[in-house]
Amino acid sequence: VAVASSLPAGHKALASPAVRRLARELSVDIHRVPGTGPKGRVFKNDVQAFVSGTVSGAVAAPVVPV
Amino acid sequence: MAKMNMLQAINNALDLAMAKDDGVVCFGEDVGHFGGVFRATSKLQEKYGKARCFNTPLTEQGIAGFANGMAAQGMTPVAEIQFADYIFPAFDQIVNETAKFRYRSGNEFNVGGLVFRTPYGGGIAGGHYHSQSPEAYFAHTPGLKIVVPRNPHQAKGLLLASINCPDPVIFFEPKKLYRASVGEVPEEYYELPIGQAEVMKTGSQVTVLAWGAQMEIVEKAVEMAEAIGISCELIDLRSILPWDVDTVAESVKKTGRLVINHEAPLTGGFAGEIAATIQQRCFLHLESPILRVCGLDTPYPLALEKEYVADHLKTFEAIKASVNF
Amino acid sequence: MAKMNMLQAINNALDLAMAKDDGVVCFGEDVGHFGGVFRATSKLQEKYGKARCFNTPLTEQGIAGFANGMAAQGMTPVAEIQFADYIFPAFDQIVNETAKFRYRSGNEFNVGGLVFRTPYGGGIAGGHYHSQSPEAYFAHTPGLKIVVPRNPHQAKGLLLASINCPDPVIFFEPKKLYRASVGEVPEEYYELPIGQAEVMKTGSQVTVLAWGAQMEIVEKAVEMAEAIGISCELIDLRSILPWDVDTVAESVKKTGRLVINHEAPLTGGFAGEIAATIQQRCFLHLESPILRVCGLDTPYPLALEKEYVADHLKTFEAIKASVNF
Amino acid sequence: MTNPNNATISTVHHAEFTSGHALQIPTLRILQDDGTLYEGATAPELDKATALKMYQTMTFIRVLDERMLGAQRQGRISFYMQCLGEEAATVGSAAALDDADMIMAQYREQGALRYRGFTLEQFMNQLFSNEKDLGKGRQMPVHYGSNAIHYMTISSPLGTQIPQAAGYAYAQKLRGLANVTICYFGEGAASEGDFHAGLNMAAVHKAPVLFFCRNNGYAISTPANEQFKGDGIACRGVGYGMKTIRVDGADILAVYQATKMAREYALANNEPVLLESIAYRLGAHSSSDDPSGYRSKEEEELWRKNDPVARFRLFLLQKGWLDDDADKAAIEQLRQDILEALKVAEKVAKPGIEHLISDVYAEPIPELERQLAELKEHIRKYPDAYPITSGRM
Amino acid sequence: MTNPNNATISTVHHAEFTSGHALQIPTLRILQDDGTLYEGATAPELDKATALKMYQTMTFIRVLDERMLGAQRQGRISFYMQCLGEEAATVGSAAALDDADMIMAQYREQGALRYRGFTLEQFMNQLFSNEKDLGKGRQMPVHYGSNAIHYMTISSPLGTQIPQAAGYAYAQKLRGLANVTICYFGEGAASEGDFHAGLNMAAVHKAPVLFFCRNNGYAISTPANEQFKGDGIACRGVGYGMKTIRVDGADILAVYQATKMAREYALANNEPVLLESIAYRLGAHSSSDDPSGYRSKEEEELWRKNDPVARFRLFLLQKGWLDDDADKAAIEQLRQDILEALKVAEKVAKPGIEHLISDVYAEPIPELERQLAELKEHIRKYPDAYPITSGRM
Ligand SMILES: Cc1ncc(C[n+]2csc(CCOP(=O)(O)OP(=O)(O)O)c2C)c(N)n1
Ligand SMILES: Cc1ncc(C[n+]2csc(CCOP(=O)(O)OP(=O)(O)O)c2C)c(N)n1
Ligand SMILES: [Mg+2]
Ligand SMILES: [Mg+2]
Ligand SMILES: [Mg+2]
Repeated sequence: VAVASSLPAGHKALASPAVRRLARELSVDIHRVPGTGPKGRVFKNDVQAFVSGTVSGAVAAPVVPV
Repeated sequence: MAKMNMLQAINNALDLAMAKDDGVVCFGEDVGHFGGVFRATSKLQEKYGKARCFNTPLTEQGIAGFANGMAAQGMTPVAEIQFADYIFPAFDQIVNETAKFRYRSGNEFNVGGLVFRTPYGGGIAGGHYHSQSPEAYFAHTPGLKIVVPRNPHQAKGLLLASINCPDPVIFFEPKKLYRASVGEVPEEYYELPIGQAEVMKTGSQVTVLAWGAQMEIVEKAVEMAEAIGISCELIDLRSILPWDVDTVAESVKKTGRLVINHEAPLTGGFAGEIAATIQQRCFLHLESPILRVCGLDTPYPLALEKEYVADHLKTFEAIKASVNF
Repeated sequence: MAKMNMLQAINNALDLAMAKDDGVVCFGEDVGHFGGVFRATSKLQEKYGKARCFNTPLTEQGIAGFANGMAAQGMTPVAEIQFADYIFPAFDQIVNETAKFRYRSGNEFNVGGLVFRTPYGGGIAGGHYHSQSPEAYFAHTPGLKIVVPRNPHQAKGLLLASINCPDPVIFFEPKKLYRASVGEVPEEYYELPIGQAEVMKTGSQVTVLAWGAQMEIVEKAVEMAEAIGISCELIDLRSILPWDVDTVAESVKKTGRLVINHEAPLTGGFAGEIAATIQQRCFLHLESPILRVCGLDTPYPLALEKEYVADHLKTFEAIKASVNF
Repeated sequence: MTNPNNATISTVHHAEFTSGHALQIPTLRILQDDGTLYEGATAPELDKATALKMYQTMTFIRVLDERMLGAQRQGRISFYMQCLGEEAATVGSAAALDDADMIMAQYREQGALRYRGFTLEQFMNQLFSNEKDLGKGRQMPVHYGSNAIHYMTISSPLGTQIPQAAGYAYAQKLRGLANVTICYFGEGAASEGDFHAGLNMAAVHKAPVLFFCRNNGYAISTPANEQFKGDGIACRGVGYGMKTIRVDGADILAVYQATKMAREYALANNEPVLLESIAYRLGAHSSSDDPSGYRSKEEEELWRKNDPVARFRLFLLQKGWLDDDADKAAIEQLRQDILEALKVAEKVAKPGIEHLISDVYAEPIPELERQLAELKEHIRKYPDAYPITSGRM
Repeated sequence: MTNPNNATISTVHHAEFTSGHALQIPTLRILQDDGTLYEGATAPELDKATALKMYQTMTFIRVLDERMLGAQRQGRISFYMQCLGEEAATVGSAAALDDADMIMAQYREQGALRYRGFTLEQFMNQLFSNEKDLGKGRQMPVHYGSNAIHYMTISSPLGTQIPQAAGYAYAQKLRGLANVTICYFGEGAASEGDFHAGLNMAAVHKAPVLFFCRNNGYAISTPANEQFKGDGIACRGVGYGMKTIRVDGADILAVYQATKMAREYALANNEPVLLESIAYRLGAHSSSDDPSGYRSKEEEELWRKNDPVARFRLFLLQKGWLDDDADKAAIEQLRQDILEALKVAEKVAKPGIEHLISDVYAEPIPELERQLAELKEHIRKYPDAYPITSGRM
């Protein structure tokens, strides 16, 4: 499995609100998650993959609570 | 219990209400001796006299104004507008007067007893002047309550609750179902709650919401969806104003998806209000966009009714699209 | 260019339209010699004669019916309804007749030339019978066009376009701005497009959408937001029907957020339609729920107007909530 | 009337009501049941050709009504409305007009429509809402209309055409046309607020309209005495300062005469005139109605004798303008023609799917284009469910 | 009227119009400008106490109007409407009623309201829309109402109370009450469709309503002769089969007499009666209006002489029921009282924030509770921006 790298800051994710919620719950910045769907849409799997470290740099970006 | 069609259930409700309370008076065009063009007030004049069940002159604004006056005096007028398509001449009396009566007077006066009954909706080859579903025109009006029953049992219980309600109610009757919908109806007096939706079937993947005559149609669509393995939660909204945000929101929080169906044209229809509220209330739960399956943005057609309407197939497609988004 | 307030701009537009085309006729309650209670038709009777600018009897349904008839004959009636609060007696003539005239006749007849001008909205201590914003009541009606200008320049260009439009138009004039809004207005004839929103300011974080008199208010809120570092895109919808979905959707795809403001009560207001459409069109782009800042679900109050209205502070809070969601 | 109140200034010092029936308006009658004139009555000037056209229009409508009600009973059309008993009212009035006068009707005025030249095919196409219908199949049967012959398309909401007629006629006046507008409505529709608005505005703005009220005794089941308490509708004319005349609506000569006089007056003075036709709705309200629920067979029988067609027929026969046998043959032929036309029209295709969204606006708005495209895609998925359109896309 | 058409059955054979002014209704006048009666006139029975109450009500309103228009000019209230010139019409009619008869007014009937006993404080609280206002400060000034004294809260949309009055009176009849409803409206409002609906329904359903039209020559700027072409409003009564009477609205004796007679008739027969008061709106339409844009000072001056209060005053003086000096002193006192009451009322707090959502429904619906909670939270964030409510939450 090829490991994608996390996306640069400033990129905007395409994701359903429910996926955004999962990202929030996992303290992931959804905009950094590479999406595997059409036009780069981020699915729940993508977020989970991102968290489980299959994506390089994933853990580097913990979301600071505001 | 007795088998009744929707007209019989409505007639029975009116009969019980008139028997129970002298203040209940039924009137409208052809409502008297003839019992209304659909016969919803059949035999009521015979039973309760001409003073309490009568024909009016042909003036919807007059009917509504007269009803406002009677209700202000403390009586309980149940006024019929022959077709919902003809409620618009009464629009000022309803929207500017009925709805604001209590508020504007600081509760010195009110028209709480008032009910407007009116047959609405299509499917009867009636074209755009005998098919409209104007609930959304009224739903923008604080002070009104709006109720739409889906079958005889609901019709009786909701109509009795409307008559007994301390606020004015517009009661839209799906005329397509007047004779077509038959079911068991308790013979005694009972009320069903205004402002509460009913979850008719639980499910996990998508919430499907409608009201009135469309319930039959969405039920069919839900059956089709279940047959291909989509688990649907089916809700009958029953009251348009106030509408039961909590029940719908709870369902959508669970399913993450919502398909709304109504007969009226899409733009400005009440599905818009529901979608707007639910996307806010359930935002982070939404797995797919809220979809609306509605009439086209045209007057209700005559020749191509089948194509125009928000039918079970369009709803089925929307359910699939929602789940497969 | 000349400095004009909104009334002058409207008067100027009517003057140009009447000069250009004999078929343009202005009428309504007190519209003739007196020039209307707000003086929008000032001097037109003097200039074009009593036959083309006149008082009508006090009957909005009559005014609308008369206008329908004139327009069906091919003329271009510009009928004034003295206050939008009093448009409801004309509801049937507008919603059942004006809107369906062309469709129902298969284009044998039409009332395309017709314009209803009417002052709407609050902020003038008018209470619930001199403050309503009834655009949503009409927006559910295929066949109508609905336009709301935000300032004198817009008012003139949009009114001339409405008069020249082959479809009937309801032109809502923000009466609060009649004299308060002053600006440079070209003296010559010009039109602004119906059905096109205007992006008044670009921004990246949140789209803020309103129309008519609320534009001033949301501009203020946007200024406050920008001052704390929130980049806002500001859109004036200008036409409610048809509304410019593409411009709004494009903006929201960029910003990911939308705040809609209108004067009318929340439930059933036109913001619902916009939110419903945009959540569908821009679903995967939405960073936060679409928020609506609207009037409360009550008749427009007199005593506590400040508290009731969708003001800049409520809008500012919504912008923050949208961005910080 | 020179005071600002625009009212009479004569004075009394003793309080007394003006009675609610202070004004009683007589009915103009010229032609008797037996086809002869009333004593003292004179027939209006009427050449043979016009008289025959009037008669033939009445018989056309009589036969059409009979046939199409039958077609409705057979389930071939969804709905129908007869004008049985009121043929003279609508034909006699239409005959008194100029062909370019605008007709704004309620729905029971097929007599006027036919007089103007609406063809049998046009009737049929409307009744079958097929693609040849001028109205593009959009309205229920009997909602006719034709721009070419100045017959405004019918709108079901009652009374709405009344203020519209005032506006239309006002526009005719402004345009300098030598034409009036005639506006038909029932005594039931005359209860609508639009009636009040329309008559008052026409009077105030001096619009040449003929307000033609067909008082036929019933509004669906509601008898006229539960509709109003005044003396018919005519007595309202004085409330609008409007010249008024009441006619026997089963007497085509009286109707013709009164309408002709009203038209001349309206045009010469730019003023509306109120006409009330007194007749009886002999048939049911519509094919959906059964009058036995609200009126007696006896009453109907009584009025059936008052047949406007038979009366005029006798007149023409006595005048020697009509041949009995030829007339009977013509009516038989008409029956055939109608049957033929019906068979043709019911086979004509329904309007194409593009007409679901056309004419909502002068040009479809983008949202409608989007909806149509979506619909077509959907139909392609389920062609069997939409047989009328799926084959033709 | 025994035919199904519910119309006169007399016959003519020669076509002739009934004139639009076939019916001319005279005006009842009893009291002359100089306080004496017209020759041949008799004053209605009126005891001294009642007569003085009527007079004092008129002067109260006269002074209140003058003061409150002044207060509006000073910016202390936002809006005002006088009834200058029509005091006799509203007071004289109210005096002829039973205290439990329902009054449904347009907005210029403060005379009737005061006659019923609306207190100075109640007037002031409404005008200042403070928390003591019976209407909870929800409507513009002059939109009075009180359940206790049977005065329906005013609604700005014109004409709406007319069919409501029919319904209200019908309910009174059904309840077996010995009361009528009086419904006031202007000659302008009488153009609304609701007028037609209301009068017709009252006639058909036999509701004991007194339809009291205040024909005062103007609807804002629109003169009566651009409002209708008939003979005032009274001539419409015959259109509804309704007893009708026209009175000099500046003559309180005539108004009293006619209303008393109408009330008796209405109650005894369960029938509506139409009354038309002929007077002149001496003041501007409202504080927002300036009549110099549409009528001449000369016309106004002419009518100013026709002062209903002065006329009745002379009558009372001549009768010896009124003392000139005492009256002048009382009026001076009234001025003081009004000023005092005004000062008190303007300091009374505005209604509490909970009244933003109360009375929309009998009980607030959940969405309203939610909106109020949200609003309160918002106000707590910005207390300075909402000074009226933030301090009291
Ligand atoms: C505004 C409106 N209300 C109600 C109806 C339903 N309706 C259709 S015809 C009719 C009776 C009309 O009676 P009338 O005007 O006397 O005409 P007639 O049928 O006798 O020719 C009614 C109530 C309607 N079409 N429009
Ligand atoms: C339905 C409606 N249309 C318009 C108005 C605005 N308006 C308020 S008062 C008025 C004139 C009323 O004239 P009239 O009925 O003669 O009463 P008057 O003021 O002379 O007492 C108008 C047009 C309104 N309040 N309601
Ligand atoms: Mg009839
Ligand atoms: Mg009112
Ligand atoms: Mg007036």
